[in-house]
Amino acid sequence: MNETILTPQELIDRFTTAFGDAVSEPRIQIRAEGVKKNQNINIWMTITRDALKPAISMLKEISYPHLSVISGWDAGEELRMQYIFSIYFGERHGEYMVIFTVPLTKDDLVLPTITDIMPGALFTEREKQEMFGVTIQDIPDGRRLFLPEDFPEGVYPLRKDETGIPDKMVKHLWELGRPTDRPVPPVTEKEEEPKTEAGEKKVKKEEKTGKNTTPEEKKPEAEVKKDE
Amino acid sequence: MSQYAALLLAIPLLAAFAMPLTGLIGKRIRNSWAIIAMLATVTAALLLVWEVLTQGTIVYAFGAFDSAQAIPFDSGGVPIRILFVIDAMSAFMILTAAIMMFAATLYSISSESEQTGQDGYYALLFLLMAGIFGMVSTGDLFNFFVFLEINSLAGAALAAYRIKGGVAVEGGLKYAFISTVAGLFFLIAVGMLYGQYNSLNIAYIASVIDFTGLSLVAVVLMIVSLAMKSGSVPMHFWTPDTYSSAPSSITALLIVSSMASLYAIFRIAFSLFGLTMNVVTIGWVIIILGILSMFIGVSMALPQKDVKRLMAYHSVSQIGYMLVGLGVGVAVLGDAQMLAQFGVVAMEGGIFHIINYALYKGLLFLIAGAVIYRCGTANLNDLGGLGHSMKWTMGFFIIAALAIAGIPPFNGFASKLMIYESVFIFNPFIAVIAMVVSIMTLASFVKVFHSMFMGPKLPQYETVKEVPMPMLIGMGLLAVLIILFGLFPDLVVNTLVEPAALALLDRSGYIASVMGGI
Amino acid sequence: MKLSPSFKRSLWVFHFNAGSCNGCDIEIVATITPRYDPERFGVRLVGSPKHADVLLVTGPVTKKMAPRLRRVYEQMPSPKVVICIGTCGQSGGVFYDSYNLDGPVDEIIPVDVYVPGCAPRPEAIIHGVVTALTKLERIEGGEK
Amino acid sequence: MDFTATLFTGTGFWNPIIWILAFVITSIVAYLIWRSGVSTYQKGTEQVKPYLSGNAEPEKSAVHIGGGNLYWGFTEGLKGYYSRLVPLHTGDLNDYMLWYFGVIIAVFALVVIFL
Repeated sequence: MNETILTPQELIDRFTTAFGDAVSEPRIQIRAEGVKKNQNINIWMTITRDALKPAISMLKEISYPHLSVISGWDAGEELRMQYIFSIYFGERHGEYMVIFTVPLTKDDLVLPTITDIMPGALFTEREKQEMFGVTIQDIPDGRRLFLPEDFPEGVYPLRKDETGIPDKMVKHLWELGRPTDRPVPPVTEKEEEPKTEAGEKKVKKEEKTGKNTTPEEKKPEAEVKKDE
Repeated sequence: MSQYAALLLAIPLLAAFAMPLTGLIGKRIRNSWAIIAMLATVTAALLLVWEVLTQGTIVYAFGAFDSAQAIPFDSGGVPIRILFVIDAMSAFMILTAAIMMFAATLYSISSESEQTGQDGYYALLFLLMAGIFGMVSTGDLFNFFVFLEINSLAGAALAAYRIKGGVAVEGGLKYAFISTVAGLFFLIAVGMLYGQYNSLNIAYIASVIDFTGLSLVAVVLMIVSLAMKSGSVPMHFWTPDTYSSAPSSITALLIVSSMASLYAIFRIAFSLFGLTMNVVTIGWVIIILGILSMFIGVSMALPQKDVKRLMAYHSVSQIGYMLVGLGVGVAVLGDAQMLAQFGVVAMEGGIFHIINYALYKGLLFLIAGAVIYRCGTANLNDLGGLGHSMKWTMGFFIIAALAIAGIPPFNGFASKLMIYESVFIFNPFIAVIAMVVSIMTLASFVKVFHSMFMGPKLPQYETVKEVPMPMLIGMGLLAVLIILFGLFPDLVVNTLVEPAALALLDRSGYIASVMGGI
Repeated sequence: MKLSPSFKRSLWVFHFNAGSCNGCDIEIVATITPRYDPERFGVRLVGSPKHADVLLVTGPVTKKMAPRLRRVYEQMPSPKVVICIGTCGQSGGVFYDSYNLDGPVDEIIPVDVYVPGCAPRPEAIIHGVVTALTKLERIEGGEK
Repeated sequence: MDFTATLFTGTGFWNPIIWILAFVITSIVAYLIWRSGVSTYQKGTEQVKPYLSGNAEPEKSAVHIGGGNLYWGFTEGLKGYYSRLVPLHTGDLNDYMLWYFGVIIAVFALVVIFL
């Protein structure tokens, strides 16, 4: 552990000098939580897709990073994939989080695989493939990770746009088997919107989330269900 | 005087050389000729055994005017001709060989039915049997060497009969090489004895022997070369190669021929030299060979992947049991009190084990042959799920595997128990090794049973059905005998094994039967 | 009606996690700690459904867990009782709008006792088990 | 020839008939005890199948283990012994002959020393 500890600014300067404009909007966030106010440092960088692998290998020279996850979110017209590494995790409270954000436009969602330099990344890459529809080039094992086998193709659960989860796929458990002759619950009256059949529109969705909290109170105590 | 002794050899030799002739006429006629000849030999053998057990030792001088006349009046007390001295021990071995011949010949009638070159096969088979019968009943050392040679050459040719891509040829070559070298050294020993006592007859030499340095060399050469021929450990390396590459019915007979050479060791140790040599040392030599055979044989058998190779290593370890049983008998020959206390029982255990071993080992090899006959492969990793289709073979395998491991109701247990208990008094360490080896034997046969018979019906053995009837009869006979010997061991021991053990011990009786010229 | 003697001091429980967030699982584990100590009544967690009389199901049954839950239920010897622990099993709870659920527990296997609560307290779970015990007596008594 | 003849084996005795009788009697008693047990599982249902934490049982021929390395643990344990013993089996005829002559000389030495 006798490697030279870089300050966050030096680290960023290294990357900016090495990759020039491929690395843009570097940002350092230092927070201190808890009673002792120990600092933890996050370094954010936006990187283009083809500068990703060289950046990771450079980071490996600085200090072998721990890839916690490849996360991502659907920012409307582009997907922003984030490679979250942590380095210097040897010392106490000395850990840096280094996050490379790779923006991908919706029309060519392709990422190079990093399993050749970091074999452990396979699982999280497979998950990105099935959840975001990002195709990872020459991924060694492209099977699904979490979704069931009969999950429809072309549907990517974490996407907010039309390829996301259609409402008909959502199964509201609390709707099933509710006794219909039950008196109105003693909760403060809200306009009871008509019981819509399956094909509700998107606008219904937000309003539905509000309504759903009521069913909990409906079953306050352990109710013994008579067997038919 | 009955002519059974001569018939015992004449019929197989006649059958062997007439086989190609009948082969010319037709395949079915040759098969029936083989069965008829085999039945004739077996009946001659059984009658001979019956006669020996009822009337005692039989001496048959070949070519004499009166076959019982062992010593011609003008030869000055030296038996000239070739003599057959068949005492209870030889009768016991003849019976074992007869049973195995019956089972193996019947088995090979159908197992070799589609193969080519059956004339040569049956001719060699009868030659092999003639060699074995000759070895166990001859009273003449040089004659013994002649039968040893017949036996070895016929066995080697048969071992190499199904070429199987050169593997069988290598096995046959090794068997031939080993046997001829053993035979030659045996001949040198016979030459020494002949030079010293100017006679070849066992009984005569036994009567005039005084143990000089030359006899010491002769004893060592004889015992070691015969031990190699029977496959005891330091010289057992040929056994797995030959037994695994020979056709299965032939391996069953090769086992009998290796037991004939085992018989020869004890004939030499007990009747030829007896107390004139240093029995304790020779006894311990045999015991050490036995212990090595037991342990190394079975520990080599456990990791094997080929079923016949595994069984071949087991035959090495079972030979070890007999060596230990009779080695203890030799070691305590001098001390009458110890002999009476456990020596005789150890020998009885060893001898009883010989016939038990022949039965269940022959059955195991025939079963392996049946599986190979049906599935084509002997590799344990490819076999599986045969229990579904080959019910009878599985039943026989269970009987044989339990018998070889020495599980109570079967015959293996009876003879091993006798060996354990008597050897325990002699030296507890040997008995403990014997028991451990028994457990390892059971372990390896559980492995064979699991991988051959248990498990689901594999697709590649979908069409496998039971083996044809003659093979089943051959195996069935051995299985029935195993069960019978297991259920009535005392009957067998009293009628067959006890007289054999006493005959071996009774050296002067052996000499008197020949020299006395009854 | 009395339980058959074999139940007297042994009601063996098998816990099945059908995709729960482990909140209920930790509560179940809390229930079998010495503080609540159901062991004195013979209630004991076992490793295989084949030894169990009571099946504790936690979590909304995800699509992949549904066939396994059905198979585990069938592998339990009768008489058997199913307790659905936590709101997720009844109404999906926090996972109410998930795309991957396969229906509340009682659509997949017949459930006898519901213990609601987004992580019910150990007392609620024990109360559920006691209710299950009375249910078992009725089953033993011959009413289905 | 009475059939219950016991075989005298060194110090003890062995009579298979009585052993089998005892075996049959004990197995009958064991069967009776087994039969009086409660067997509540129904035949054709899923209860017959093994519990593989809920997963279906893979079809049989996929799980059949060949016999070749059933005792790998045993041979692994005795590695020292097997690594010395197995190479001795060279399969080469000359080595067999060397072993043969070696044994002759050894037995000679033994017999001469302990004459």
